[in-house]
Amino acid sequence: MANMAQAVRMALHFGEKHLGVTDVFGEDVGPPLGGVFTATQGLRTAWNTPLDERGIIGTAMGIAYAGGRPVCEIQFCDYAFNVLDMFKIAGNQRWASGGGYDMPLVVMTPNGAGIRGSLYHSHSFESWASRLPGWKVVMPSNALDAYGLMLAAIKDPNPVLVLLPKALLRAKDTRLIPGEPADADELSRMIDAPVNDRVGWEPNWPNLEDHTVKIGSAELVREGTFGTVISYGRPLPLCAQAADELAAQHYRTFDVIDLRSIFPYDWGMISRSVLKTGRVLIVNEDTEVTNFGEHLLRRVVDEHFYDLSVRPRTLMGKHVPGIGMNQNYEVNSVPQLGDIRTALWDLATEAA
Amino acid sequence: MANMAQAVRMALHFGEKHLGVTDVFGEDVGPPLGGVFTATQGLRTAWNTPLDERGIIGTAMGIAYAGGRPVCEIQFCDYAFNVLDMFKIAGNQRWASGGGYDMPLVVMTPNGAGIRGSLYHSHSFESWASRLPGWKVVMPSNALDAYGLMLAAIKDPNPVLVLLPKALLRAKDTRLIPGEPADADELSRMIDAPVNDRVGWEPNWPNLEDHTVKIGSAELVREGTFGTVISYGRPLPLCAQAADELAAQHYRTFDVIDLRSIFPYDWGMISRSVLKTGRVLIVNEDTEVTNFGEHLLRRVVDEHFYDLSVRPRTLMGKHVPGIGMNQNYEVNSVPQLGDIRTALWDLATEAA
Amino acid sequence: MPDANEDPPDIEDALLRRGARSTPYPAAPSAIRSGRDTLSVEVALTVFRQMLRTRAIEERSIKMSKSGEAYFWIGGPGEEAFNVCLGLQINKGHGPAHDYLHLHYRNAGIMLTMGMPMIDHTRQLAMRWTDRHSRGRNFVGHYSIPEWNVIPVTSVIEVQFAMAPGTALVQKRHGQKNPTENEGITVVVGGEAGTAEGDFESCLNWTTRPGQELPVLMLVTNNRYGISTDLDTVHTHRPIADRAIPYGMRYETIDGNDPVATWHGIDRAMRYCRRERKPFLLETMVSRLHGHSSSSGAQRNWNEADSLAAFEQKLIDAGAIDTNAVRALKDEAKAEADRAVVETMKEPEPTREDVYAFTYAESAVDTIYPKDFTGLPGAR
Amino acid sequence: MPDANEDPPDIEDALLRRGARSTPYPAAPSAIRSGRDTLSVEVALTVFRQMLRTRAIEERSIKMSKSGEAYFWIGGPGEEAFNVCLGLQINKGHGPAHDYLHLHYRNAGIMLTMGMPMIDHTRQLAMRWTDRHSRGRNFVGHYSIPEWNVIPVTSVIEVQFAMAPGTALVQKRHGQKNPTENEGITVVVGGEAGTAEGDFESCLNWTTRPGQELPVLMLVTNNRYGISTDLDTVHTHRPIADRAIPYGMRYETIDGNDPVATWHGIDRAMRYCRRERKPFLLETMVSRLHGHSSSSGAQRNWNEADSLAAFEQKLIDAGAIDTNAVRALKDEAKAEADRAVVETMKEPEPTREDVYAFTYAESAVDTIYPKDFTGLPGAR
Ligand SMILES: Cc1ncc(C[n+]2csc(CCOP(=O)(O)OP(=O)(O)O)c2C)c(N)n1
Ligand SMILES: Cc1ncc(C[n+]2csc(CCOP(=O)(O)OP(=O)(O)O)c2C)c(N)n1
Ligand SMILES: [Mg+2]
Ligand SMILES: [Mg+2]
Repeated sequence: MANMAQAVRMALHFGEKHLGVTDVFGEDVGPPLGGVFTATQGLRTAWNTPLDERGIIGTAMGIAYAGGRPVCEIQFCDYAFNVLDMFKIAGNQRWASGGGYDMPLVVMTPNGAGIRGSLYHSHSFESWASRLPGWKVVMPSNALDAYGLMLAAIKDPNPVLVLLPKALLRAKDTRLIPGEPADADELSRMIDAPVNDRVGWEPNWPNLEDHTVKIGSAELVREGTFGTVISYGRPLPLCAQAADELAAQHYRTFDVIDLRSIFPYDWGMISRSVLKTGRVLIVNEDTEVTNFGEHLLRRVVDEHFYDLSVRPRTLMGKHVPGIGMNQNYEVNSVPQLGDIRTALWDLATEAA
Repeated sequence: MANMAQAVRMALHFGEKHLGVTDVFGEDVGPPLGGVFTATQGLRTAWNTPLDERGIIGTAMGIAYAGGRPVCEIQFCDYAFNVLDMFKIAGNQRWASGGGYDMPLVVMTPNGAGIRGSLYHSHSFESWASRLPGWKVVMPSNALDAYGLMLAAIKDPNPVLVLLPKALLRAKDTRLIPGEPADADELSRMIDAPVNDRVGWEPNWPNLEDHTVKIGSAELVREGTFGTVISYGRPLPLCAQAADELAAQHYRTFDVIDLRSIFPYDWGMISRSVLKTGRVLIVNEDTEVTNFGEHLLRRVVDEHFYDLSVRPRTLMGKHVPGIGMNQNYEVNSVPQLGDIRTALWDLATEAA
Repeated sequence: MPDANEDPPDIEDALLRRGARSTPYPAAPSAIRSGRDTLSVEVALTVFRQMLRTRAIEERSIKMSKSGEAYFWIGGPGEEAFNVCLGLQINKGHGPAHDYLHLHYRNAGIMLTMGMPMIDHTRQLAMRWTDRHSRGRNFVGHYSIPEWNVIPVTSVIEVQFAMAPGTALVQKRHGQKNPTENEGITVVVGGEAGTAEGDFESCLNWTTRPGQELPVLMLVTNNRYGISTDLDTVHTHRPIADRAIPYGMRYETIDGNDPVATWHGIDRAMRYCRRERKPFLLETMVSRLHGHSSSSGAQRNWNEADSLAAFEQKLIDAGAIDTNAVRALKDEAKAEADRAVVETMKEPEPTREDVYAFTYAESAVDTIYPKDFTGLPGAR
Repeated sequence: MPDANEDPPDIEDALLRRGARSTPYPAAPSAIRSGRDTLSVEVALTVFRQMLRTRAIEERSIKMSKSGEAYFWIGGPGEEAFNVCLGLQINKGHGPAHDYLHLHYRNAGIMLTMGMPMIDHTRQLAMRWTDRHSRGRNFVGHYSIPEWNVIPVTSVIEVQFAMAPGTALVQKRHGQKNPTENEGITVVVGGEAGTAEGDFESCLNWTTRPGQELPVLMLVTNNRYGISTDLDTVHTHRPIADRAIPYGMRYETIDGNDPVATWHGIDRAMRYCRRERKPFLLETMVSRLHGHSSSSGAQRNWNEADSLAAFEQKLIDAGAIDTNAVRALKDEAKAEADRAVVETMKEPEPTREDVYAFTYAESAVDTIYPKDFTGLPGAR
């Protein structure tokens, strides 16, 4: 019943307690705030940094070099663009040094639109991130996966970027994280910092257990025969909903794949589903020119061109300079439920 | 007969003289060196900056805001990654300000592998650049186009990125730039700075004429019927050569399209050719995950899926953390002539 | 009420470039004093009135963000003295003969004081198509006014400091070629936390190249916080202004809650930039009366010093104004803000068709986008 | 010749941590002097011999880049005094109890002096698979030696300054928990032009957070050029070391062409970092004897002061060594370099199969790449 922000927080606590996490840091990550989305409240090793993304990634790399286990945050992925060079280096140093050093680094950052964030709190980062060889990149679409992917990210000795869909950070899961109290209010009393006076506040952590979602393993969240939908992050629940609606109303069922891992991705699951359905739709909210979804489409075309019954499709964000603040911009820039439903319908009903 | 570096230099001179260019600047761009590839030698408005890419792009934006006409250089595109945020802003400010300000900015930067540059003088930038809405991005494959695209970049009131294939900067064109003396040695005596003592040296510019290659216009450099090859920059001459070889040896001819403009691209020419041949190969040297070539493939699939006779293909650089210094790394990381020839052959001979 | 929005009254010689108009308040004492600095009552009352207007629009803005008329609020309650004193001393106009402004997101007071009508603030806050700064695209306070050299504000912290040398370079050259137009400077504003970004250093460095010094007034509004982070925990306890030292740049730290000190601090720094054509780093200590933004609740923080309340008391104590006049001014300012909001809410919002508009300027050398962006190349 | 490569002799107390061995040269005077600083003859001769070895490998490297044995050369001729004096004072070893080195691309002398065999330099230059730093992937001088805490050098200017606080943070904590292992510091080196990048400032800022100061020795080798760009044209004429002032950081500028001054400058700065667990900014003025790199020809520039020739003269003048002994040392160093090259050229190059190797560390939580990168996910 935790929301995604609480799930991340619990994963980081688990990481501090059991997996050797030494530092959780970034802008406003430490007390008193504990993160602009509360994802780092109450953590023992959380601290605040100067307003300097280059210093954050650089310091994280240094900590990792010296044997620490850093988890750092870029406050919004929109602010990662002045430090892409250091992302690149974190990704290439192992290769460049012939395996001399590992780089056990986790960077987490809120991703995508949906919080009326205007230009600079709406960027999607996965397409950029997928261009960083040496990194692993994951993006949960629910709280339980956020917990499980964060634990995998911490355990993996390579740099892992955890993209958190901004719009889902407050979305509660229907499932429980192992060790989480069943009552959401109880959980909140235990681990949410009070809104006002926090002096002396200490979290009361539940006795959490391991739950690791392996990197590279997608999840089949709906099963069907009329097409394959590949998505992740914010649009994933919309894809599932659209599939449910079409199933209920029109008896058209779909495989809906929650990719969870952007890189490496679960090619096996994609491939099996495409072989079964012969129809593919890839959905994400990133801008559509040189989009990671186009890479997936290329893989599908490379390996399954002759298995396809109809044209494979993508549904992605528009190639716009930004997501405008007024909602009329946003709803016409990034895929909405209706767009997904229409795309699914077209996919399922096109004559082969 | 000019090489590409000379062509760029002449274009910038033309820009200073006729198009209002006020500043040509960057690291080592001014005297005494005139650019690490000599592309800015002898220019009246060239000056050296501090070693600070953020200052370069920021200052260029400021100059443009205040009515100047800046052309700035990032010494190698490999060093543009700490300033991607400002690239983004240069691209989005017009949209963000509701058309309040134009941003007549030209950034030029050497791109790609092929000079044994190891990890940090071998990056390709076009896939990154294509993700910058608001920008136009061009990449010549020969000196004449370099001249013509640079003039277009200067004339365009929007931010334009001119990617110069590092490996082709010293390649001479067989054609003359309008106004260029026919004798290459004479040109060199006129506009190449002496290698040693440059004190008091002044270029003697030929009387150059306008020659503009419009943004968004590709060139069909070979015509044929067995397939369509879409490329640009460094691999383009290799594609043409491979096509020539297959035509001469096996009577298989190809449309070879030099895209020249990465964004916007000449969809009309691509579309017509694909309709004609039904077979497509897209070639570039950038890394293959979330590569601009995958976007082109997606467009082809979107609009011509049912016009294709065989699986459309891409030939791109490997998803590696870097291009290694030893040539055994490079030749096995980025497409070589032999790879292109094989891919063309397969494309042409696959049974429909 | 006089239409002071469009054209604020003239004050002393710094303002001579604007048309003259006399102040409506009779001045009992001849000057308002703070330490060794004084301000004529005329100027002091103008500053006060503009501070009141600024506070009024900010408070109304916060209300909008809570009422649902708007969504996100960020702004400058607590920085009124700084904003107003700066706005009154700007050399306003278009092109390099005038000042360029690269602003932070807490500078409504500068704009109002320069003459921007309140409705140009609320239109952005309410995300209307009539929003002249961004067509409903950007957060409030992200102004863009080409006619006044106001460069589009972007949310990305500190990048304005990397751009400032560019406008100043054009200004310096312009003045060298046109000696009668040699007064324009570049004004760049940012918070203290943002100085940790490299761009702040870029500005220090690029404006002090030997023989190429640039007329940039670097302003740091130090409210001692970046969102929740106390400056003292992430930065050595020295003044931010010390950052000028390694570059031999002039610098000063002033009390931005004292309008008299602020007026003169800005005046000294500006005068230096204008005349010497060199940079100056001015740090102003300011308050943050409503927290960082609506995201942190925007509740009034009563622990912070309020420059406006203090100045009101000072003016009353000095006999420069009485409480009735103050009340009238406040009511006027609030009414002005209310009118702006009412008007704003009637105005149209952007539509689906507007998504791509203004991406590209017209180009004679682009075959695909000769006018503006129209979707993917060749898209139907 | 003693196998000084692997284990240089001990010098004074700064070196006590290494095993003792006596110097082979009889010392006529008792000390070599420069201003108020002195160096024992024993140390001076060790410095001299390591400088000779460094010069020998650099000159041989340039030759390789011209002969076709290698391709690109970049290095540190002219910085020998700095490199050697630093290398001799490093607390060498693995983990936070020892020094971390974040180096520039001109630091062969540090590595040789610390005991790296010459062949580990030439293997990288000749792009061999045996290159322990990068498997023939990176430019020469881009060292990486985990056993000695040598962080992989990257060509991207100044990023090492953003990483340095991270290693120092771990060191500081380690020392607090293990008081007997409280001497490790982080040493970070870069050129003067690179200080224009924001990362230099990040290091100043992140190492001086109040109560969280970090033991980082920030070293700037000021050769007055960035490629072709004269520092005086792009930077105010103040010492780079002044950049420490706004942070209250200790700083000094020393003559890096004077080994005696350099030794003590480094000693003072290091001692401070080690004991106070705080940062120090040390600027050393050095020469660039062969231009920027092979791209600019790598010709000897005879206008630049040569610390090695000057030190040779000084030692001879002081009677610490004679010309025959100097010649013998030079021959030895050259022979050592030649042997390294001959050996290197016999060694294998990387192959097609090696392209992806070492991209990823083994992971128990990755279903696609449990061992290493193997091409696109699921690729056949
Ligand atoms: C590059 C970047 N990083 C992070 C943020 C998120 N952010 C917005 S405001 C802010 C704090 C700014 O503090 P300061 O510079 O002191 O300005 P103030 O808000 O106090 O006026 C942060 C971290 C951002 N907008 N840009
Ligand atoms: C970020 C970045 N920008 C540009 C370059 C290209 N470049 C390589 S060396 C160099 C000059 C460095 O000068 P300095 O820092 O003084 O070091 P030096 O070479 O003089 O030792 C430049 C501009 C680079 N490597 N990295
Ligand atoms: Mg602040
Ligand atoms: Mg230098």
